[in-house]
Amino acid sequence: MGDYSAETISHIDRDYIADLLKRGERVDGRKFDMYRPLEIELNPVAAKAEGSAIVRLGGTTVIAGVKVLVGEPYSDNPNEGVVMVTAELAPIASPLFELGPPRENAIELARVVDRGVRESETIDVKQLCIEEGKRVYMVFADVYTLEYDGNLIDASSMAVNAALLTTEYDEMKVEDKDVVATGKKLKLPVQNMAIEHTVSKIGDHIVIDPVLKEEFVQDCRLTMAIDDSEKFTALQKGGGSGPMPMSQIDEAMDIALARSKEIRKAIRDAVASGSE
Amino acid sequence: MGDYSAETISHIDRDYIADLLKRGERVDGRKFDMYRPLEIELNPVAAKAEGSAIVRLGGTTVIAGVKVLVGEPYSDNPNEGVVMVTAELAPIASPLFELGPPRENAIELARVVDRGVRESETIDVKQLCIEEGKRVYMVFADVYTLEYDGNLIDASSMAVNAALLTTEYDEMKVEDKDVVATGKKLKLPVQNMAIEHTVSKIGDHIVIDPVLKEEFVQDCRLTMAIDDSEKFTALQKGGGSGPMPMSQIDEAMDIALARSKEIRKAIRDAVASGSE
Amino acid sequence: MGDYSAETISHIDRDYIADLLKRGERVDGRKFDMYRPLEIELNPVAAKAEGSAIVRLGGTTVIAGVKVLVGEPYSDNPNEGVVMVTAELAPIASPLFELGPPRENAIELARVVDRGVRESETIDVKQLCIEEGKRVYMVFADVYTLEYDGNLIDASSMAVNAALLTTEYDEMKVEDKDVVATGKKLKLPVQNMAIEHTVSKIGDHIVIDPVLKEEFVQDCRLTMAIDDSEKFTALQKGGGSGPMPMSQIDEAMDIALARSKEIRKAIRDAVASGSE
Amino acid sequence: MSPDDKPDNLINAEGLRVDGRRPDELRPVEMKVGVLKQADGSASIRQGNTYILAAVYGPRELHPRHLTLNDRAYLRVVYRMATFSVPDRKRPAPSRREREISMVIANALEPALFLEEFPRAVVDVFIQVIQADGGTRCASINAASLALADAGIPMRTLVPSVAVGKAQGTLLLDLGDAEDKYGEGDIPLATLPPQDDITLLQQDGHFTKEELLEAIEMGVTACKYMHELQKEALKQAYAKRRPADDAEVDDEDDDDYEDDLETDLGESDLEEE
Amino acid sequence: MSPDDKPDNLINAEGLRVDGRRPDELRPVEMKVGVLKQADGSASIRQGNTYILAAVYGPRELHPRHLTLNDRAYLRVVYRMATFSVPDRKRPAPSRREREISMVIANALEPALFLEEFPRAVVDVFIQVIQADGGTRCASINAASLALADAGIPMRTLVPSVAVGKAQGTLLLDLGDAEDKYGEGDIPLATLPPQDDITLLQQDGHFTKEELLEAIEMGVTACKYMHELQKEALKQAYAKRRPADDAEVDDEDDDDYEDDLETDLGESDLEEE
Amino acid sequence: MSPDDKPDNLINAEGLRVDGRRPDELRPVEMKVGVLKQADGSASIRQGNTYILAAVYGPRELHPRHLTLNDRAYLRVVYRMATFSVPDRKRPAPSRREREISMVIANALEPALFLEEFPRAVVDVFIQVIQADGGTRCASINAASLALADAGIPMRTLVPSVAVGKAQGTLLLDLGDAEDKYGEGDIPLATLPPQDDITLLQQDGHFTKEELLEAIEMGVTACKYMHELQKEALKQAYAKRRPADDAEVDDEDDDDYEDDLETDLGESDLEEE
Repeated sequence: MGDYSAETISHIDRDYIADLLKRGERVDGRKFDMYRPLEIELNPVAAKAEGSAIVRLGGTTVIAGVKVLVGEPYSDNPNEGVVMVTAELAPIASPLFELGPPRENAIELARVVDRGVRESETIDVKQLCIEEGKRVYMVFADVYTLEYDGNLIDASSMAVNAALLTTEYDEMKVEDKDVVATGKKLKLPVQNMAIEHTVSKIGDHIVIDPVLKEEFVQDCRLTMAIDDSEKFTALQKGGGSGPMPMSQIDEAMDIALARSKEIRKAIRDAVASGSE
Repeated sequence: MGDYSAETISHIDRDYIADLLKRGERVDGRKFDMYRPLEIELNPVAAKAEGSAIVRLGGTTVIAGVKVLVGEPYSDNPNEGVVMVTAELAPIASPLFELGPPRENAIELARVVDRGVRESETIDVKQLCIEEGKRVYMVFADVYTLEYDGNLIDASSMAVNAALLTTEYDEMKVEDKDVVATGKKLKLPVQNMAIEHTVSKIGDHIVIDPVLKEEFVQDCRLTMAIDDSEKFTALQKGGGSGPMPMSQIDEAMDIALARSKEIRKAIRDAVASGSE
Repeated sequence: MGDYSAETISHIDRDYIADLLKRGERVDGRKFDMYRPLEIELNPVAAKAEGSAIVRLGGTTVIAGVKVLVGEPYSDNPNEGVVMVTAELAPIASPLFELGPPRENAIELARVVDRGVRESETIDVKQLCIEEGKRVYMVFADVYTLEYDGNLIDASSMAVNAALLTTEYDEMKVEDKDVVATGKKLKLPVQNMAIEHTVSKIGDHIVIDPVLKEEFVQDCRLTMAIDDSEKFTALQKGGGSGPMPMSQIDEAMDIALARSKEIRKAIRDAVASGSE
Repeated sequence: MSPDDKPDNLINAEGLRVDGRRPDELRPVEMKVGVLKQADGSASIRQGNTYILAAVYGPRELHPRHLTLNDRAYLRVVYRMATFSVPDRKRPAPSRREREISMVIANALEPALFLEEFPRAVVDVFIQVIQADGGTRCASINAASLALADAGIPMRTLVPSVAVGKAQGTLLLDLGDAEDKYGEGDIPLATLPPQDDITLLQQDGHFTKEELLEAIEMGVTACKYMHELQKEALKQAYAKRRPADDAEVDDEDDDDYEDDLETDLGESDLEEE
Repeated sequence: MSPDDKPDNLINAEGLRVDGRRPDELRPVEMKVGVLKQADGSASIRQGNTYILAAVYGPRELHPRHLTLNDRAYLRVVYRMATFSVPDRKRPAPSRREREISMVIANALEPALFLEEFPRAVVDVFIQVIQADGGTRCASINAASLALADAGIPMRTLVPSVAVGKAQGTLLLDLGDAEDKYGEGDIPLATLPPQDDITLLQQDGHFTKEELLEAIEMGVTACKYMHELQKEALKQAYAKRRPADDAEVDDEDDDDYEDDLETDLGESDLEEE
Repeated sequence: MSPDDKPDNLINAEGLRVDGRRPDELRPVEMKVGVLKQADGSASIRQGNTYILAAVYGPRELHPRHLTLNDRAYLRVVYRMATFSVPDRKRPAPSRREREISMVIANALEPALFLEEFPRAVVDVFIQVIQADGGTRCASINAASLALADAGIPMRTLVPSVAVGKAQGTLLLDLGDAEDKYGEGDIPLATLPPQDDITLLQQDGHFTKEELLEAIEMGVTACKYMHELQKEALKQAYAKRRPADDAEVDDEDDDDYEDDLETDLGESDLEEE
């Protein structure tokens, strides 16, 4: 996710990309503030997962699946359900990903995507309570990277949100201390949706939705989660240690705000057409 | 368990063993369809384990110990007890075994021996229920390899079965929500016994109960679990990636069927004489 | 903790220290039976831990913090609370300490300090029961090494004891199956205090409270826990494999007994002045 | 989350199965080659509701070094199930079951490969189960074979794999979930065409020797059909990319699907842990 | 163990916070340099009830070797919380939260260091949180900067860090525990003086763009003040050790504390897991 | 699974223990050498119900390399209990208790070995507790010594080990389970004959200095007896293999067992975790 530079990319690439940017161009011909083509496939895991979505953002592909289980609430929030996001950089997705327990990049990806869902209060967790203090719904949204060509955070955020929007699960009730299905299906109480938007800082330039080659040469990235009311619900500077001046942060926010409507609409449209 | 070949055995050994087989002979003088001498020692852990047995199959020695504990049933089988088999390739047993968490060979050994017990429904798990949905007996049969000279699967299978047959445990009952011993001893409800029989394919030849030298040069092995009614309850091809033609599979089954009676009898006799 | 010798200290140092000892001197000018200056800082974690103490013994510094939680008792002691001591050789404390899971030295430190508390029955665990078989207080005393210049065991033992003596926690009661605070504060029921005293054997000499340089060249160390009634409640020979003759063990015991009063007094005084 | 209902009969009065198939009828199979652009080779397979991706990386340098083999490439197979691929959420860490299946898949594939051409290297086969509805290890082998061919790893043949099960005394191809759970046994196998030697063979349940041999024969025959499907999938991929060049694999006639085979082949997972 | 009581108001009628501070007022800060004798460099920081130690070892040889960078030293930051530093006992093993924070702290510090002077080596920064009462990542950066300087690692500048939060619609510096838990968001940041470029930036809660920019500006200004405190701490340490020699850092006048800044700066942890 | 009953008295009116032994009487001890054919050396010990196997491999190449010592062989001791060796099932993963005991056993054995003859190599001592009924660390040392001798590792002496405990104020040799659980303390020790310097010393319980010294003396004397048993076991093993050659060990007269010693020696585990 951006820190392979010294080892994996030559100075020629670095100069080439910098030169392009100076001329207002990007390696794949996009404008600085444009996303790559976005495809959303709903419910690829229809038979087993309560919700799922594949997101293809240019050459990057991720899949998110949602499982809804019954479990115990945390003792400090006895009447709230639990929502948890994890992410795996599966080695299937890139020669750069490795086998073994999750490393810092995978941990950051999971935590940043989770923060986007948690801080925006995407799910109304109070509606996930079955019996206070005893039984609540636990919502697990797990992301697997399938093809890695940059900007995993945004693709993962889109996939998680699409999967949550499509999730249908069995309503459960308590009967003589046992938890049984009522036979009714429920949709998740999605009350807000924060989409994460990542820009890459490369020298004096700010580009949105970086491809892998841009991540290799970036100084750093800035991820911004923007919710239904255009509020920022999470920021994360990462992907390198390059410092950012205030002016670039301001510019990054404007790009993200401008693009958030189209991404939000694309997800909503896909879900709407999927449930027709 | 058979995949040390390239690194640990010379071509001379390989040719030597192949030549012998061509002449109808094996490295230790046995016939192709003969087991090595079998010794079964019952209850070597009489003071601490509910059941135990040491099996010596030629130069291979394993010990199996059984613990019977009280635990919760799985939610999908609330009135059934739990039977679990594990196996460890303890480094005490061979210069080839290593310290550290279990590797593929140990995992396969444990899973194959477990499958033999599970698929044959050796134990009637419905009789292991104390209080439905709350408390059941949990039976752990753990195998440790003590001397490794080939064919761990068969030796382990024999040891586990012998240990299960000798197991005696405290009858428990529920009294005011506590589980207390009644003072009575129970035997495990063994309703069927599947013994695993492993043959080694070396070129055009099939030999049963391979020694380590034969495992080094084998193409693959085929393990067959055969139960009281001479049904096959588990197969596992492993120990190398060499393919097997149908004709050899047929031959292997015949050898295993022919030998299963004597092995079964040896275990039953040992247990019978031990409980006199 | 004493086994870095071959790799980290030259023979010159070894000879130098041995020569000094022959002349009745130590590297830092102390007498053989003297502790380094001892400083005890109480409650450095006053806002978050129920008890805590920093102990500075010459150049060695450790911090112990106590957390008191509510949990379930062990089934074989349903009316007793739980006391547990852990220790971490945090890499902050020495270039000799490493990142990663605890190694043998850290495990020994934790187990020896724990044994000192457990065997002396420092805490009356019967007074830590809230509801028999259901809820008890669990006391965790965790030690972190901050500066390592030898004799971690004694410094850790002192810090744990001081932290336990200063611990105040919320009294809890069971109300309608929930555990709630009564609003009252309790002190831990400290009924006995065993302090650990470690001597280093270097050739024919026995010195107490070894510094790091002495640990590098020691044959072994002997740790003795001595309680309020001057009984020995734990011994541990470690820190090297050098054998000890009976005469040196006798001598070590005398040194420890002689010094235990002053160390005990220093801890009691610090706690007394801290609670004025 | 909802409890599965045990069907009254796995085979009805007409001899058809719970999903309407005949005993020797496969679920619909769809295989695609070259589906993951970052990998050196890749393929996907859908078989009923089972959905699996396979990617191949290599031959490449092997880490950690101590696994290096001096006389051939190390074939590293990693079979992993997505947490959401099963009714309950699978724990993210690899299970012992996944590690065993990785091993038997490697054994099934290895005899088809000329690994001796790449001493000291590794060929990585990563298999991701997206949705598990029975037969995942066989489907994985089918897809991994295609991914290896797509990566240009020299191969003697593609390796087809199917499973045969049993319910109410009848042999069934390609078990679905209910058949796997409530049936009487399952036999996954893989073969090396054209000799049809067996490279994967496992079994659970209860079978007489005669039943076993009959089941294996049934599976071997079904593998021939699966092999045709594999070749077709490969041909389609290469037809798209290089219209005039499909010499990559063998040149058998891929169009003569035997109709009586179309209803065959089956497999299902052995016990889950 | 006792339940925290949610205060009725985080800001009272007079505009003061629950601990009596004004919105733009820092908690008392005390930084000390050279507090751990075994380390090559060290520092402590107390900020309200938050208490943290930082030690630096290196440049030294890096193990394991495969992490080695050929063109610069590897900056390894390990942020760890003591089990007893939080209301409930933290598990001893490093959490994912601790690993993420280690990473963002490394990113915050690295641009200030001339790591290219020590190719193939490692510079270890070990951070131990003794007591956590909000703002631990910012306090860690403040202390780690001082420890790096104390270890003689060549630096462009010390890196100051503060956090800005929000409660009842008002921006607040340096959140305390209750403000963090019941407030409306938190923005930890770090800067590189004198240009004030930003090297750490995270956020949770809900902010409009205008609020965010205002908050970041507030934080950047507060970092300037924190930077003065850092330089003062370093000067004091060196004054003690080498009375006539304080040329180590820069030579700005450290005495012109701006009084209106004394009430500023804030930070608090993002969500705990 | 059944609850142990606490005996009313550990020593009865006649001064005998719960199993009928006198205070200074060992449980029956049986040691055998060369019991595991795959190992370079091996031995078993039964002491009451305690049953342990020890195997030695080496000197051989050491992995991982970073543990290599340049001036001597690395003595790696791994003490492991079988899951079924204790009343409750032990978890399969090595516990902290097992790791600490491995360390003290290594310390106890190392002074008896000429490890400097094998720089950079490893000597592996693997100890498997089959049944644990008190005194496992001492019994392990006794068996491991024999296994090392059987492997031909050059040794100054065999290392004997026993434990002394206390119940109702009386010192007892070789505690059984009930004595260990309900007694007043336990002191495992090991010695280096003939000087009888002490290489293992641990203790729990409550002892005055005088009691401790008396207990240690009792243990040292008992070690002399255990040493004779060890030599006898070795001699028997070699007598079988090489009838005319028992010069391997020392040539003391092994037959003069002192009868007053036959009733001595004891040990029991320190607390289990």
